[in-house]
Amino acid sequence: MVEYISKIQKISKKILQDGKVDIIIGFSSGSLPMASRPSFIKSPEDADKLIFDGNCGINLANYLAGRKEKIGIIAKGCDSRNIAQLIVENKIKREQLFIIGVPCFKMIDKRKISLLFEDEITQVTEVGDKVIVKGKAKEKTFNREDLLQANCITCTHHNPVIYDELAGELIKEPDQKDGYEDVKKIEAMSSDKRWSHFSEMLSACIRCYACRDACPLCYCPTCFVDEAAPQWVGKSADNQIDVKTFHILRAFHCAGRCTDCGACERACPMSIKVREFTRKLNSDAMRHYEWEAGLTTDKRPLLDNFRVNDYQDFIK
Amino acid sequence: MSKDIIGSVVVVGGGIAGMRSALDLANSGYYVYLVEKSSSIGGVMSQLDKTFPTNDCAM
Amino acid sequence: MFSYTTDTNSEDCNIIKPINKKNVKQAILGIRPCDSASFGIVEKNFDTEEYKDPFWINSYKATTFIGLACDNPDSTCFCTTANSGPFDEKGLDILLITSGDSFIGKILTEKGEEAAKIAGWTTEAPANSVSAIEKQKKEAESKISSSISTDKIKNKDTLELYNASFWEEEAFACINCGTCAYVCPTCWCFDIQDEISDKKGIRMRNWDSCMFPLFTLHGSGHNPRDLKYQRVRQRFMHKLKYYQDKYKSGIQCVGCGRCIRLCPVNIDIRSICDIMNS
Amino acid sequence: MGLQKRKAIYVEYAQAVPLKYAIDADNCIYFQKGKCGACKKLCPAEAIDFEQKEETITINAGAIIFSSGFNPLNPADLDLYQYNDRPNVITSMEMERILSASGPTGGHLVRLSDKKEPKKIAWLQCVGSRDMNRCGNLYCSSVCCMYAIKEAVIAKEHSEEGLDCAIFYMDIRTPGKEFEKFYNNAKEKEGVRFIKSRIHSIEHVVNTDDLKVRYLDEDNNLQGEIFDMIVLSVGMETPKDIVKLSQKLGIELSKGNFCKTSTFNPLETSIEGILVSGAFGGPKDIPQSVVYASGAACAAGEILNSARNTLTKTVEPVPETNVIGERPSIGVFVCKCGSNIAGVVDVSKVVEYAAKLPFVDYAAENIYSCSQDNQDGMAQLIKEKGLNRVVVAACTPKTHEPLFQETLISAGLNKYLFEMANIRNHNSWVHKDSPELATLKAMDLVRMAVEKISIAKPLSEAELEVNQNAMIIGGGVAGISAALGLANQGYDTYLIEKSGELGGEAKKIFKSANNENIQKELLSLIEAAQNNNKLHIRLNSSIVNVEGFVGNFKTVIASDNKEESIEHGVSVIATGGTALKPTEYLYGEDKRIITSLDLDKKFINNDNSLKGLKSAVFIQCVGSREPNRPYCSGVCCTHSITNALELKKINPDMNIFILYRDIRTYGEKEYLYHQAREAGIIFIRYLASDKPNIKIENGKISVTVQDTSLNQYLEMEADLVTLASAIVANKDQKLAKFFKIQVNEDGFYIEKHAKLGPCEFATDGVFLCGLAHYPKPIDESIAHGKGAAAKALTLLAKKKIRTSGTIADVEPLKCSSCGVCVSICPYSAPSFIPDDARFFAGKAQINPVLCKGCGLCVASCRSGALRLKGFDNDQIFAQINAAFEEAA
Repeated sequence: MVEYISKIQKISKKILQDGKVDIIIGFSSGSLPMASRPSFIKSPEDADKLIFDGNCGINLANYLAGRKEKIGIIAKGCDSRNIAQLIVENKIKREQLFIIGVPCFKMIDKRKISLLFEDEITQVTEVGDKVIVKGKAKEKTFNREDLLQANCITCTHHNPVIYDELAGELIKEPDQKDGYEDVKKIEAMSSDKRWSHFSEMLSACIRCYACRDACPLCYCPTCFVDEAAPQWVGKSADNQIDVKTFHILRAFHCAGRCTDCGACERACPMSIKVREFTRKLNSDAMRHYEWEAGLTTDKRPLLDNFRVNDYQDFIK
Repeated sequence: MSKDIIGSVVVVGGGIAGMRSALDLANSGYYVYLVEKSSSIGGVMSQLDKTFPTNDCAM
Repeated sequence: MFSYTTDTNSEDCNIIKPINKKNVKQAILGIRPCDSASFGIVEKNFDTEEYKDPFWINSYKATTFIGLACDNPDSTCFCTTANSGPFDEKGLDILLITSGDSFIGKILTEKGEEAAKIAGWTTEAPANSVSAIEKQKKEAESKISSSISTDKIKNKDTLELYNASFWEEEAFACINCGTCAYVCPTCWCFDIQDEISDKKGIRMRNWDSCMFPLFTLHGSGHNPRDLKYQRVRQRFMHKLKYYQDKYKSGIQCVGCGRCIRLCPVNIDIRSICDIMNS
Repeated sequence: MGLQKRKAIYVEYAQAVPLKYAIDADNCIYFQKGKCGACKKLCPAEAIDFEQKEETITINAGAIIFSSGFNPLNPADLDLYQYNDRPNVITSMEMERILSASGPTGGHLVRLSDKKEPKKIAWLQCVGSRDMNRCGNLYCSSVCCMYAIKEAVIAKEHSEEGLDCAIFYMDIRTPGKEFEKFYNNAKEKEGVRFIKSRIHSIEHVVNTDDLKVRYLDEDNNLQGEIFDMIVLSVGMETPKDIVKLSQKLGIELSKGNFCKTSTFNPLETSIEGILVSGAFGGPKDIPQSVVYASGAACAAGEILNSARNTLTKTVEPVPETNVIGERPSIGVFVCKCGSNIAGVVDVSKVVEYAAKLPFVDYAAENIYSCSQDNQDGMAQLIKEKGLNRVVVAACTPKTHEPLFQETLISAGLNKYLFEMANIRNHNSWVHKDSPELATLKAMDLVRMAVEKISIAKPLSEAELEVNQNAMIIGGGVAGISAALGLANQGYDTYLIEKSGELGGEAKKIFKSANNENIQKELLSLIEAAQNNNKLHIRLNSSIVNVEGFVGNFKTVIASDNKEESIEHGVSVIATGGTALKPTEYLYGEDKRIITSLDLDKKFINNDNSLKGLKSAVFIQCVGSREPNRPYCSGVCCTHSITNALELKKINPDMNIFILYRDIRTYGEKEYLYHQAREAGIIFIRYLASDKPNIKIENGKISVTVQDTSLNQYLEMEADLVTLASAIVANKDQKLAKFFKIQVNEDGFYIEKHAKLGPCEFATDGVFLCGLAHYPKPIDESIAHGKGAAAKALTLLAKKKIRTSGTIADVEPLKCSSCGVCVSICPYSAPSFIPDDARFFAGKAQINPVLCKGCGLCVASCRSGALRLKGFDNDQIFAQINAAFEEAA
């Protein structure tokens, strides 16, 4: 990790100095423990502010859409996939980017730590596969493995898929296995059961749209929920039908594009597992069309093109 | 071609073929006389029920 | 707030009528002093000389606030430099203070007295309570490790602050999720929305936030705060500058620190305040 | 027609154009006895004029097209069928009327004797066709097999409890496009029974109205089966008066009394300037009639080109009223469609209801809204009442919307201020058993249409110039004919041929069914093409790229490593087909086993080896009517018989066997079949399940086949085996993509409409002819080429065309520039606004000319930035909301 940081700083400094990029988008230390902050660096001197640790789960691709300058960007596996997706979707040009690839060693879910540590956390240090958490009154050491973000556990693309330079050695990806056990569990429910499961899950939603705002795919100038004519959905959180409409429709808009970066769940102040929807669509994309989003910039997204032999049994 | 060519055509019969010829000619710049012995055009096709394979009403 | 029907067979078709809300007496138990302190701020928007919001006022009046003093403030709490403190009594009817296995209640208003009577809280506090509480309060206040200073902001030129160059950089990480406004006890902005289901319509008040692009969107399609940094700037300028200028009673913040803890991208009001104040 | 009595004052048929009454003088009391005249007294419009006399008008015209049609044969004289004596023996035309919703039974399938629903119906084929003995019509009427199958399938649909349909036939002749599929479907899926037989007699079953068909089955055993009803599949005949007229004019007729034409001039009569189309030129079905009709129009145009546009007038367009800002004022017209709608829906109730809907200022009912009278009336009403939007509740907009839109235009209204409610196909047809609910549904549909149209805005159409050049792709007979058709009418025409010479497949054929020398005729056709200075031939050329759209194509062709870019307004696809190279019957293993075209080559080269032949076997359906190539190649039966007769000419003693499944010498080609049998050629029918077997032993070829009529295997020795191999399309997916046209399962291009649009594609400005459409003989290919030229010409003649107003539109403020629309559009209509544009750079824009209004981009736009004009969200929502309101 430390090696990453010095390498990131070195590369960043150089490309800023060489004028290859105007800004670097990366992380700097936050004001709280486990709160690495997305930042941009404009001058080579400030490159030393860049850090990288297990709290850099935020998807930096989210900050790219529509930018005009030349950008250096730190990219984990999922970030890079979303960058590829944005290139395909015309939101940024490949020529604009210098991608500093970071093979990802999986990100920490700070909520998990908070649940396991009663005291207010004042310091968190990662040492190898251990995480040392300090509070005002006590200290505890956890296995890193137990604190991971849910999407990182099932991730099969830790290495960046596109990059210009790497900040570390590529790591061995886990064997491709059908990792959609969670989806299968929900699929196995009866439709009534499934409906009540989702209803319960979404009843906590306060309609803040943080999931949407954190998502690098959600770049529409006007989101359908904000549309006034026609007003597709009501605005209050009281109407559960509208709440469901928002979540399900948003998931559909992400079909064939979602990289399961986990930004949505990470941003949700109510800890709603919104990935349950996108994961289902990802698993369908995989199962029926052998498609994973953001692996290439050469192909149009899944739902943009039609092949005669495409799976279409759902058309009744 | 000689100058006394007349730019009009008589179409004998107002069935599907006659109507089609008449329309194509009229649309390409000829004056057409469509002559039909009965009191309306349409011919046999208008008496049919549906046509294969679209099941469109023949009328 | 209001309801109506679109049923053309009804005599009241399309006539908007206020919803008769019975404001049943209620109590909020365990509210933190910083939160209750915020009512004094929010009141400035809903209960003024020129305008009185009956919905807010009626609901507020029907509620008794029984607060719980803070003995263990978080490291992100900065209430003592922001209109409040861990034992602050503003806006409360009763303040409860932990004392071993029980609470000592300090009755602050008539409403509080009535509530205590209904609750059957009649046991007298031990004689030395006053000094003990004072000691406990000092102790709690000394645990507050964060602070902000806003003194210079007051006298700064509004336009200068508005046009300052730091906004874009500070706002960069923001994803406009609005979590800060949703958890803020002093954010009072709302939106009014009609919702119709079948033929029954209601006109209601929703939460809204200056973080959302829709907040200032004009009917014409023009948006004066179209860019992210403009919206972030609005939030902090409103809390720390415009409010001070308009009401001359400090900042629109009670130092609860929630926005700091819950912001997904670590935008920290304390550091923004520092920059603005410097 | 004999199903019902017609009054002395009548309308020809329910939707007649013009919808005017006529007096039948033969049945009118006044005309017959000089008394009565009641009608004259009663008519308020004083329209009755007994003094009207036949007038003779002399017309001077440059050309005449004879499309006098046919009469269905009257079976009254054919005693065998008992048509006169038994009410339940009817003709196929009468069956059409019984099945028709506007027919005398209102579409209910009943038999005439007792109005009961039949359980068993028999169709007897070849009544008055292929019958020298009884009526003298030896020819095949071509259409009867197909219509009988269609009637049987539809009758089954009409019947509530299962209906048994049996078709008694000699050969099933379904050589048209998609026909074989329909036949197989009727047989295998619909359960229509097909009985190969010869009819012996029809007997009345005593004490019932039923009838017994007695017939000889394939094994020549006499069988009998009882039916409730018998339909006689009557053939076509040229009307007697037309025969007389032709003789008077000197138009030469064929053996079957049809107009005589030749293979290379299929549209010309024996008199110069008189052309022929439709069934007068030989029995034809609808698409063939349409092809020949357009072809004849082209041929007439070629004669009269120098006088084009000398007698025509241009209609002055009615200025459009500006309705923007006006309060909606809607007129609702509810159509009875005869009894089609009114038989189920209470139309007057719907009108009464419609009149009360918001913004509806006028509501009325029509018997047939689409009749000319009602159209005129509607235009009048729009003007009088100041209506600015119109709803017609009638049939389907698919067929009738353009008609009503024309009416709006003639009344000065924007044609997009029109909406149709389909209360027939979507309502009265499907809910005929619950009329009350159907009436409510009609009200719902009308209310929805009213809500939708009340917020509709007028839409504008883009106008664009039509480039006056034409491009024909494919230099076979169809392509050359199309090219000449256009070049002869003064248009610069580019003929693109991939090989080194013109002529295509016809180069390989020896003789036509009429015994004409193909090569001689073909040569003069090619010479005519080469000598035409408007016709620009490009040989050895292929299409590299096509850009543009109707009226403005830009095609890059490569010839001899040289690229050339040609701009043209219309394109004709005449890419043809080729003969299948057989993979069975030991083809390629012995030079005595050849294809039909190989044999033609021997004839053309006057090959000596043919002289020594003692026996020849022809095997039909090689590669056609097979599971993987289910269509009939149409020409092979005739081709083999022609060649067999040629062999007989060389050696009359030669043993010739033709092994077939059904002989399909349709039309007057039947004479050839007859001639072949008289010449001693032996026809043996085999089944697809038991195909002939070929062996070569000791240098001798022997063919074994099971003869279905003898029910035993025959073995014959053959000095020559000719395989009638299938015609396969020159499937070209690249070309299909270039011109946005579709190919069907069999590899043939899909025309615009199977019946009415055989020369056009659904893509505007692209036309179709020849084998690329479907297998057909040379005369039909030439007519098709001319037909395509005529259709292309109507477009070129317009000089300017208008595009549709219902197209996609971008709201740039909402567009997120993701490019889904750009990549998804099959017509390349969306593109990005260039980066250097002043406004909305990078956002999507729609080219209104290319947009077909299909809505793909609208549906796929996540950002909701695209809308379909005329189908706006608010309009759709208004319709949906209206759907959930209840009719009061």
